[in-house]
Amino acid sequence: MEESITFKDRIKDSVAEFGLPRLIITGFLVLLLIMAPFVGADLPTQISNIINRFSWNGILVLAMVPMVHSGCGLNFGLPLGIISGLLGATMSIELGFTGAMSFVAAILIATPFALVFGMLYGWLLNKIKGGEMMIATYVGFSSVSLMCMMWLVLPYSSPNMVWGLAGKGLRTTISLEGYFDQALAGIAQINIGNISIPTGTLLFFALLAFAIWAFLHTKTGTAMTAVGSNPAFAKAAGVNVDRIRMLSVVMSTWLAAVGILVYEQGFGFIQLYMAPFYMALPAVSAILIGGASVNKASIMNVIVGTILFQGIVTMTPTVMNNMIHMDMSEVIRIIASMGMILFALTRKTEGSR
Amino acid sequence: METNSAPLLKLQGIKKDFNGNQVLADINLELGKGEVLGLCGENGAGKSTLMKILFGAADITETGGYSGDIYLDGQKVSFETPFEAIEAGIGMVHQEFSLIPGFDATENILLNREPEKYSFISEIFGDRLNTLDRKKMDERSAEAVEKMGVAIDRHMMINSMPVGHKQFTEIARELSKDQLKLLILDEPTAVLTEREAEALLASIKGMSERGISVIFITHRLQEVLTVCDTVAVLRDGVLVECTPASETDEARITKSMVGRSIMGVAGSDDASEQPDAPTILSIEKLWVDMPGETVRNVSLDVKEGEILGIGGLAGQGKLGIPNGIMGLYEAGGTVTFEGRQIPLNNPRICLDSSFAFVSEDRRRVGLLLDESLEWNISFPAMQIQNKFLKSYLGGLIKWRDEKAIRELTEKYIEELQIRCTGTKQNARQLSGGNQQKVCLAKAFALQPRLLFVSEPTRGIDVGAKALVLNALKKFNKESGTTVVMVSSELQELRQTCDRIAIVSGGRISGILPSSAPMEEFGTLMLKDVV
Amino acid sequence: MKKINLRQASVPIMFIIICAICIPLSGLSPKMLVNEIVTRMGRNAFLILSLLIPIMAGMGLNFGMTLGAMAAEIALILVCDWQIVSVPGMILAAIISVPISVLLGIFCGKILNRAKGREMITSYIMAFFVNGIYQLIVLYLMGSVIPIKHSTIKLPRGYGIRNTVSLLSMRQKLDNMLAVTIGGVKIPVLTFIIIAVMCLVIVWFRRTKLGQDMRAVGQDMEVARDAGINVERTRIISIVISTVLAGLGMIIYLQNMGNIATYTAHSQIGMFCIAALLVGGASVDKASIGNVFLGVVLFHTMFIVAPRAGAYITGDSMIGEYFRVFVSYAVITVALIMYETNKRRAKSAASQRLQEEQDAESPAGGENS
Amino acid sequence: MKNKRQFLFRALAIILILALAAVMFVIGRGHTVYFDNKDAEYDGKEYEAFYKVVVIKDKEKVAKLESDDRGMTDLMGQTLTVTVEITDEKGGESHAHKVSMPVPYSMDGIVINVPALMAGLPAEAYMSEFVPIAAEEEDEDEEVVIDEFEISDDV
Repeated sequence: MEESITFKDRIKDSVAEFGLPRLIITGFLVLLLIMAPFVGADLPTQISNIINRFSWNGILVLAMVPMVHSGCGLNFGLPLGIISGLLGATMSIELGFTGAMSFVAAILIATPFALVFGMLYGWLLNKIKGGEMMIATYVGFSSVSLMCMMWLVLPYSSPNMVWGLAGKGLRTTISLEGYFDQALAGIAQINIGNISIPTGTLLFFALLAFAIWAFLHTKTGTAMTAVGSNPAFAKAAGVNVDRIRMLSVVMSTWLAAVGILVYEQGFGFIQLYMAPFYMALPAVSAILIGGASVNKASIMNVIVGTILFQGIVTMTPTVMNNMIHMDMSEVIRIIASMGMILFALTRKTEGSR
Repeated sequence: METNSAPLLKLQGIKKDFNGNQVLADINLELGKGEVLGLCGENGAGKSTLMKILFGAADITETGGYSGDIYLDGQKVSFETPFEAIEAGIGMVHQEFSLIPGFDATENILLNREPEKYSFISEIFGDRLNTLDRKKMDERSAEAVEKMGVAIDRHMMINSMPVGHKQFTEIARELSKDQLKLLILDEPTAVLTEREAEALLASIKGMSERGISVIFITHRLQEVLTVCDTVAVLRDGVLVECTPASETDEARITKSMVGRSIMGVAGSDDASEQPDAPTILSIEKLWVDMPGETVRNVSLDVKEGEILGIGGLAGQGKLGIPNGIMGLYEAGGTVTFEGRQIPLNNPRICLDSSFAFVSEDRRRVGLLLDESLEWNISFPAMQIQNKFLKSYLGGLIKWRDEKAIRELTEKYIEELQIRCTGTKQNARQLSGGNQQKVCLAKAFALQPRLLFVSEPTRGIDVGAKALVLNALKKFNKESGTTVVMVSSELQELRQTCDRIAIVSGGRISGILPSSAPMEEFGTLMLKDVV
Repeated sequence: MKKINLRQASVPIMFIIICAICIPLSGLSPKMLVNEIVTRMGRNAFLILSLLIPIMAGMGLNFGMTLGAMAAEIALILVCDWQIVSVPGMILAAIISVPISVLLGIFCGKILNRAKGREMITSYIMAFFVNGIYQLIVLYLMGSVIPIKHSTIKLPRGYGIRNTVSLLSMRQKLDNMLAVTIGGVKIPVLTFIIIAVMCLVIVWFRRTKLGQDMRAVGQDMEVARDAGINVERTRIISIVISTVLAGLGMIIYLQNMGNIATYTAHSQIGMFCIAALLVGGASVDKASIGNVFLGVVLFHTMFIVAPRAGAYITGDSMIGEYFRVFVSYAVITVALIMYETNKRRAKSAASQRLQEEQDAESPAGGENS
Repeated sequence: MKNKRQFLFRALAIILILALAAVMFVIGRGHTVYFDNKDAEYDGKEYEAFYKVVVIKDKEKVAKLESDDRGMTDLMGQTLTVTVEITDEKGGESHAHKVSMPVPYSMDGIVINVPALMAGLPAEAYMSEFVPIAAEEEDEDEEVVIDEFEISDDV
């Protein structure tokens, strides 16, 4: 969609390829941007917001890519990776790390969890090829609710995290102040007027995105795409399909773990218990809005999708509120994102399901 | 057998082509009431197409219909859908079962034609809320089974039935239709035991006595001679013979089935048996569990540098041989390549031993339909032989070498005359013939020592056919690669191969030089037919 | 034919064990426990029955039953505003909910027909999507476009419905009719009669032509299509029936609860009903009325005793709360995994049989198989 | 023919259901009825409150009113039938009156003045609409929770 041949053809092609829902969503965002100044919303603040939220969420959306590539479908089991990240974050604090060091420690601690969970999860998904998405959803749910008990039971003792009265059991929300709050965003932050750009976070995202992009160009990465595109072909070409799928699941899980840590450093809080429950859905719809399908996704889809999705999330409340004095943003977000996922699921896709 | 003045079925000048490919040319046929017609012919001779036309199958109407006239009971008919054909009294038993696994025989026999009991609710919600009349269903199915004359358990679930009984359930279903005048049986005995087959033949005779005409398609000639009044033989879309069964015999039918009067080509001009060449691949006691293409106890030696053809009728197991050796289907036995034994059921080891395989299932196994030609052609070579990769960090990272891949793809596009818009075009957008060329290119890029090619010309047009076959021959000559080519088209095998092994009933029924007369091939093909 | 499949029975057995451990720990008197179970049976059984028909039609667990629940809530909110009370109010709500359910069901069915092979995840997302539309209607259109008179249910800002709508005027009106108390246990006879009638209807439905068609479509769509059954339409009908029944079930459920949690009541309903059905020994492709009742008893026993037992063991009541949520999800997860692996197992078993046959026959040769 | 018949039956079924709905509207309409034992004035005449009034509905005592008291009950349907037991003075005999009256459909809350009712005055004299007065004061905006995460604790 980058090259311009004839404008009309391009539009026709992109409409067909893009799909109506995606077009509506994009159009809606453009409309919001145009409307914003007229209804008195401050455009620079808005844009700054979008960039910030993009930097928080980008990696979570990126976590979709490996599994989509290997044909495991949309990773509705994202919460599993998020839990690894949460374990990393809480243990890093528990072990007494502070400041930026606690972020590094969190990633290091989260990694083995993500690898183990990812392998178990990948092993399971290899047993149930064809039914991945539904089972992924429920694996995510089960693990979140299991962890709800664990947060209460595990022997955490840092006074900053446990309930003050009982002296045990983690709080639902833990402030990261003094720990890795803004650990990345603070690096080389640029502030111009109302706009503040979290350079560090963006660079970190760019680094991971580049790593994934590069990986997809390697021999193994090529095999991963082929497995997703046609497992029978890959098998006939001597690729170990199960191993590649497993690898993709582990990658997705690890990215989700890192993704939630990056989200938390921007947001400033760790949210536990039921918070990771529905975190997969925004990420799934973001990548779909960006142009991915159930078995095709690129880094470009991630970037475009996250910007569009977060754009709608941040713009609608202000613009709508100023326009019709009804804050319908939540409802619009739900309808738009779920509509997008529905659309993707009902499209005929070859190969993987 | 009485010959009425107005035959039940009359086909007049039936012609059909698929995208310019003539598959039926001017078929004229008559069938009287209660007559049994045996229809013989090789695979691809046009039998199925003719029956599909008669039955109003969707793939006929979708590909532009047919020309010529069909008369049923003196009335001109033309069916758009199978339902119209059924309505008019034609029943067909397909090779694949069309049965609901969790229903019993009775429920299947009367599927969607169940007798109903009136219920008041249906006045509001429509007839589908009438309850089923189980008693009447039982009676009707009993009637149909009785008509068939073969006893089956009407209350047995389909999924616990032996395969023969499933077949009989299907036949009973057709017989339960009151309007049935003509029954088409497509290789019904293939799945039956000998005793069941006998019962079926008796049942066909019974139907004929009741005035139901039967078209009986089979490869088992003795069955045809036992039960049929007339034998019709199709070859290359032409009705070459239509004689009373009493005036013909197996040898004559075989000859009509395979004999090529038009081209009369002998073997390929440069075919040469190389008896002295060393054996490169030796297959012993191979069995392969490939659904519909089961291989039993096959032993075969392939000589270095030759092109070995494997022929035979569809479903006899010829496709199972390469698929089994390459590890795509469960297999057993021993395979020795250049003196080393190759473990089965592991595609990777086969590929590492420099085998290559062009699958008959282009779209499912052969291609990455949604990826570019570059990917399709370079992928196996990249994965197996680490070709087209650039190493960084001392081999830690292996990146795709896009330039090398493009050059390779361009080379094969030119060499095999693949018609495409460029190396980045998706394989899905190519025509069948060009897709097949991509599959070949993919195998050639591996530079294999041994190449299996399965049905290389299936579903592609004449021009592409010649190109593909020539490319194979050329590749064999120039790089000395041994080629094992599996094809249903005997003619094509004879043009290309040095020797031809014929598979029948999952076993090798014989190996002949490609110059051997057609009749010999025909006899071998039908030898152990299942 | 009726062999008890151990795999199939494993989930109920596991639950019996969980319940057996938790009941004594919970310290609930048997009378209280029975009372609770009977109440919940009346409350939930109808809702769960609505899941049976899509399973019969091979469409798996209908996570879209939430759609019917939403239709019922809209109907009840309206009826509440019109001040139609007690049983007549419920009947009116039922009448209003049916056309909404039918429309939603057709919509859902059509979408599912386009997503064959992944009906469950699609119906699951569908529930979220329609939830968005439901919120649009209830939170923004009610009071502004759809007239709502009473300030008791309207948000003070003038449009939208409050978080909770009281159904005091209907509370247990159905349950109390003909209610009998035996040994301190209140039995809502009329509700049970309605549930029994529904069971009979389902049994009858299985014997109708439509029921037969649905079973055929559920087992093999292609064969059914070849036999002239309108596969798409049959599938849509099964979803419509399920949605309508879920709507009616939701009315029974809410009259028992006595209030509507406007924005949350429906969201968990699907999950809990499905979990209960699976606990009763159903699977994704096979479920009976027996599974429904066994499921309600086992699942809700666990639900009642788990928090108390958890509190007793750990001294923290939240553990038990989370435990039962975890178990609900885990049950669904396990059932889904079992379904998928069984599908695979059936396939490999078939090819194994072929092999053995062939091996046995291989040396003999010559024989046709 | 068949279609016509089916159409007829369907139309009939729909009409039946609509009729049922209409009936529900009438018999299911809920009202809150308030009984006032207060002095009333009509046409310039004064009617004094009784010493004690007991209102019995469906054999259930719903209100026991001294002078100047107000009692209430729920009513379903369009006819109010109650038995009113009136005691005129302390220690005096009570006498029961069975009264039955139609209530206006549109009123949610209905106030009935018992002295006026007992005096046999026309409906507009004893019946008036109950208007909730200070109900609007709780104007703190209610936060709507469309919380997807919440697990309801009771099903």
